Amino acid sequence: MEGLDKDQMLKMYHEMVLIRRFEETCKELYHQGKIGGAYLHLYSGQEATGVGALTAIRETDHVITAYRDHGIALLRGLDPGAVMAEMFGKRTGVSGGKGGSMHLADPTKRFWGGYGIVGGHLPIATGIALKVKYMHEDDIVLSFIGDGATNNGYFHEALNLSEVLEVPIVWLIENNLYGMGTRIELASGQPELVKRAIAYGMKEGPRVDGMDVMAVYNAVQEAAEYARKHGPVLLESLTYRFDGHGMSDKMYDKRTDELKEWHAHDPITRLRDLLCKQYPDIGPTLEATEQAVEKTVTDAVTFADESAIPTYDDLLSNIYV
Amino acid sequence: MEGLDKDQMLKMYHEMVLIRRFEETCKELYHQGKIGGAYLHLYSGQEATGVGALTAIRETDHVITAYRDHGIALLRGLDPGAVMAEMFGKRTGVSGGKGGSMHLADPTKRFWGGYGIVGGHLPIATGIALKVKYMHEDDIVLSFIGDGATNNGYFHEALNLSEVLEVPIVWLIENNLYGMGTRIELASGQPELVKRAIAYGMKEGPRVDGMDVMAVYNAVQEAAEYARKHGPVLLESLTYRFDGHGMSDKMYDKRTDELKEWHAHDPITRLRDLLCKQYPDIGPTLEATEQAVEKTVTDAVTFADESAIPTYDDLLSNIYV
Amino acid sequence: MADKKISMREALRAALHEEMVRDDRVFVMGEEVGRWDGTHKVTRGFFEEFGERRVIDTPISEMAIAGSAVGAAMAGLRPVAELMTINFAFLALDAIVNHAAMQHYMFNGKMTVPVVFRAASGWGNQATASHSHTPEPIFAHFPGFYVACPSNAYDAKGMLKAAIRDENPVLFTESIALYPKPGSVPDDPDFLLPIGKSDYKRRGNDVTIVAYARGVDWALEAAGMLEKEGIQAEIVDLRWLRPLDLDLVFESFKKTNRCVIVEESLPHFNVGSEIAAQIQEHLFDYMDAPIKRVSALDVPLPFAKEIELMALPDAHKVVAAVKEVLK
Amino acid sequence: MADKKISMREALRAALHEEMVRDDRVFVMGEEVGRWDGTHKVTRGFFEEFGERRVIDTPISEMAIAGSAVGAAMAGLRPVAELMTINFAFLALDAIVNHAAMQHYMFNGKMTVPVVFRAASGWGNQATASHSHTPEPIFAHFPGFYVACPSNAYDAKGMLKAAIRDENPVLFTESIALYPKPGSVPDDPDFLLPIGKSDYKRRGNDVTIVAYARGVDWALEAAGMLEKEGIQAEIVDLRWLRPLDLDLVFESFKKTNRCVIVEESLPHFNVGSEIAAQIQEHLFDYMDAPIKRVSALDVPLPFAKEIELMALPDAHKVVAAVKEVLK
Ligand SMILES: Cc1ncc(C[n+]2csc(CCOP(=O)(O)OP(=O)(O)O)c2C)c(N)n1
Ligand SMILES: Cc1ncc(C[n+]2csc(CCOP(=O)(O)OP(=O)(O)O)c2C)c(N)n1
Ligand SMILES: [Mg+2]
Ligand SMILES: [Mg+2]
Repeated sequence: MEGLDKDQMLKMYHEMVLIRRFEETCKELYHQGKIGGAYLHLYSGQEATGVGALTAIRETDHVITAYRDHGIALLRGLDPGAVMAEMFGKRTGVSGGKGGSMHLADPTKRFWGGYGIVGGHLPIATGIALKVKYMHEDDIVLSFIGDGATNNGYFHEALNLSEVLEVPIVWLIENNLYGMGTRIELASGQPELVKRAIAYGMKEGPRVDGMDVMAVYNAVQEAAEYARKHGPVLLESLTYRFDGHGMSDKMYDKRTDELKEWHAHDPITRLRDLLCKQYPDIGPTLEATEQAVEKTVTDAVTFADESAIPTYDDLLSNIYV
Repeated sequence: MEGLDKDQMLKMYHEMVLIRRFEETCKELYHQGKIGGAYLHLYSGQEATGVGALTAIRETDHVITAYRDHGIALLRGLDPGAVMAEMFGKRTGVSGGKGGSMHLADPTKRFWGGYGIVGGHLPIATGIALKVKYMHEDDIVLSFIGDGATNNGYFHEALNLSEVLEVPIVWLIENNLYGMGTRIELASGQPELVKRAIAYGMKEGPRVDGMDVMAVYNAVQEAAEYARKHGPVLLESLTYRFDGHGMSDKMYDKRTDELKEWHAHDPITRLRDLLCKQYPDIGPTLEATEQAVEKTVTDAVTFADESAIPTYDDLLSNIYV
Repeated sequence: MADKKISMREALRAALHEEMVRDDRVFVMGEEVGRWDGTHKVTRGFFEEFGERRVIDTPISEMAIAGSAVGAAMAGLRPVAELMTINFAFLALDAIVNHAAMQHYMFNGKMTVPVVFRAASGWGNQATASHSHTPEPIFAHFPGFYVACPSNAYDAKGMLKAAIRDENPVLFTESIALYPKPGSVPDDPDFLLPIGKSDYKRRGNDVTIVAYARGVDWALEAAGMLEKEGIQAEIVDLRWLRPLDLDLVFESFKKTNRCVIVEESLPHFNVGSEIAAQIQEHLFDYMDAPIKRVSALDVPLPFAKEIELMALPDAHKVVAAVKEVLK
Repeated sequence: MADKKISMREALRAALHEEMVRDDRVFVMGEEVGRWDGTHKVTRGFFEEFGERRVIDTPISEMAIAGSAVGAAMAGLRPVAELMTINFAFLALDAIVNHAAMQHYMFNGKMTVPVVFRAASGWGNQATASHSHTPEPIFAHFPGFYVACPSNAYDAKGMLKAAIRDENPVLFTESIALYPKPGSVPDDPDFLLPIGKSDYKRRGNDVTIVAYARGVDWALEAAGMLEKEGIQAEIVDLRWLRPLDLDLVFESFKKTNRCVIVEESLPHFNVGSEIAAQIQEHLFDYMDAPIKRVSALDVPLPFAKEIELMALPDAHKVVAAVKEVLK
């Protein structure tokens, strides 16, 4: 396909399967009480958006997202064990057990998190892009945005400022149709979210099928090149969340039919079918991938399980530099 | 002209002259130290927007604006003496001397103020319109918006919410090209502000010549009818501020050429010329109007001057109901 | 009418329900208050019962939720705007303080803003730093509105109904940890508790423990432990931080001459500091020992449960503080 | 290098200017900071000198100004974001607290946020309720950042330079009334004052007056009046509310056994309450009299000058309070 060879497609398949298994495992562990807390937001169903987008940018580009961040963290190469340990609230977690599921990050990998306040990360993205421009660097920032977040003041101010400052940034809306239980039509006067680019005189990217990893890849690659040269772009990926908003979601129980429809577009199945069609003898490789993922996830859980819990000293450390 | 007879046009002329003289007088009084404080925002130059808009709606409709509110207050029939007394910080002021220039209001006349926090009044406008719909009333809300305010989170959230709730409201942007000293191109990624309606799936009204009171009148009348039947409309009036943002404005001193150009479109002169063309013998009536305005303003100043200052009891009153 | 034993969540729900039945102008708005039944289920079933005119699901727009509730209130309605959690009320600080609390005064009484902002508050469920604030004292700093902090189902119902009927803006905080806590509650539809009145939650002569919201439970638990050692604590529940009623605190302190203040908030510039300052100012001659404050530690709240709990107050910390002041 | 007598405005300008010259990563952003020279002229001439790369005029977007400054700081720059006045910082509370102050902790040290938020603060110029806040104590409530409140040109320069060089977020408040106030200031480009160190502004043995920002002037004026009556006041300027350094306060109180706290903020849940609470807790046996607080009255600030001034603290109110504690 468009500029992607077999290995790259296999890599994407591997990543999507890893995210899915990781999330399914988190869910089980939450219900077993191994993972605690009020918040656990899973990425299942939306893998194609994260995988397609991150495959399309450079490793040196910056990435930021909201609290639905497990998948993005894994894609940025954060160690699955350390990510799982964060869910467990262990010392070995990527945030030392202090940030939890919503606050995963690794600046050395240019992944800036992981934010729980809806919209709060958007001006941060603008600021990181401002640094890139200020330092005459040639990176871009890729910022994910939830559909619900587009109705918050942060969205408006952050996007307008990015356009005014002409900073290199790709704003990628992950439109999964819901903000918690509220459907997009009830929350946004303009349900075609990508049109909001007009309000900022911003380059309006396409609205892509977010269940098709190739479509996302191509759109983000184009947008990234544009952003590197000219400034902000707004993209929209139409996707769907296979799980509830968090671990309890009244609406989730109500949308079984809708779920069925969307499962028919499962981005993983779609990529799998595509691979099998293009490479008829690829079956064993895919199974090997799936087994490898199993092991990665099991090892991650074991690591998290066996890791130590934070101490009183940890409680008091890193409040100030 | 479009549905306006001579008396109505004379009334508009009277109102525009009154506002201009009132503002010129405020400026003198500020420099004389009669009016004190950090803030005094004049409406000179923008009269056509206020006069055209308020002539186009019903007396029973609701009106709200920001801190540049003297003109709107007068148009809503607040007593010029009580308005001037507020500038003086007197007990007899419309807000008892507690609100000052930025906080004029009279709910009995359905004028809700007068707000100093940029954008702060916009959700309030949405809320008032929500009440109208909730009570099945047939009024609308007319809310003025500064061009600079359109870049604030309040604007985004308030307009989107008004569309989602489908409340009867006319959003009228007074685009005078500047927010304090910042020109619109430096503040807004989309300088054609009325286009921001698209971000909310909102009815996009025209962008009118804000120095032409008739153009404003016609646009707002149409918008009001639409709002009454269907919901929010966004309009933009292209106008200009003949004075500085407030009493000190570095940019003001820099824009002498621009000022000259805009003075050529003085909305008062334009209406005067129009009247003289249509009614060749109207000269004496206009002079009478101007004299009447002189007296109104002088009386207002005298009233304000002779009014008592607030007392310690006033300081402590009306903190709670 | 008989009392019923229900959770604080149900008591709040009953209060809202009764007021909505009583007065058509009362309505609820906020994120997920309708179809989702409210994040904390306080508005369970309201959407089905009252419909979308009076149960309004909003976008994620805290500034506009608070600001439009202010506008609706000014215009004659009685909005109960839910900010989901008080953490998100940070985004509405300007709307709450500058546009609700200051409004009546700035326009010298020409406008009233009978709005209630409901917000779940408090930490202890691994919600992490940005989602675990208990910032009641920073809101109570400002005049022009009221701040409610009920500690149980009975108070919650009477206070919320009073808040809805009052003409002033009210920030009504609800401690998340207390939602499930059962208590007996009158079902008299006109059961109201006066705004700004504190309440004795326990009588005793040895020490005064001042608390509010969740702090009251820690105080009661501590009082139980202390009783075994023959120490009788008197507990004053402030109920409201604005107006702040210290009559009972002073009355009790004149008797016990010793005081501990318990709260879930951060340790500095908090409720305890205000009360300690007032006691030493007004009752200096009655002081037999320094007043102690028990609060959270001065840290952003971490995710890991074990250390999160270390950062929180608890009954043992209250007992230790009481023993200090009894030294 | 010799000292120069300049206004606090000029001292702040010099601090910013020196740091921008010293470090290319330092830049200013905010509403009107560039072409307009800054609403309070602290960045006068910067736009012409440094250009639009380092002097960024922004839209009226407080959430994004604060939030993008946080992002730029995380990524390696040293932003000085001006929020024009602290009233507008209400709109940035979430960005300042949840995204600047909590950031370093939530990610366990992986991120640093060396940002400075500058905001003009205080009332007394008929700015009315919504534009006259002095809410320093509500910001100081939260851990994870610093809160600066200089009282004069010398301190302002040394404190701002230290704030810019520090790795932690700082909310730097500037009392509007103090901008024109002259003081002698070192022009050593490396003149820094330590973060979180309070300072004696006057020595005396009879009473300790604790103040910060504009309160220090009222304290000094009062001390002058008291001296005529043979009363020697010792004045401690807190300089910072976070970290809150009470070493000198305690040292002084041990000597004077009497204390008055002076501040421009509202009377409840304020700085005075925290300090009174700590003194009575830690120095109970040294207390010869109740500690008094002098602050603004508990009212939204009105426009009319006459009553506005009644609501403000002044030297006479400080003198009266001192006489109370000396009774
Ligand atoms: C400012 C703020 N308001 C409310 C919330 C509660 N909340 C958490 S997630 C969420 C929905 C966000 O939906 P969306 O942006 O579409 O992201 P998605 O969950 O679909 O990935 C809400 C309302 C919050 N965390 N922050
Ligand atoms: C939230 C907020 N930020 C900043 C200010 C300071 N300020 C007052 S008026 C103004 C400019 C507003 O411009 P615009 O909306 O175009 O209205 P105009 O003055 O042109 O009528 C600014 C930045 C404020 N009052 N409120
Ligand atoms: Mg969504
Ligand atoms: Mg303007």
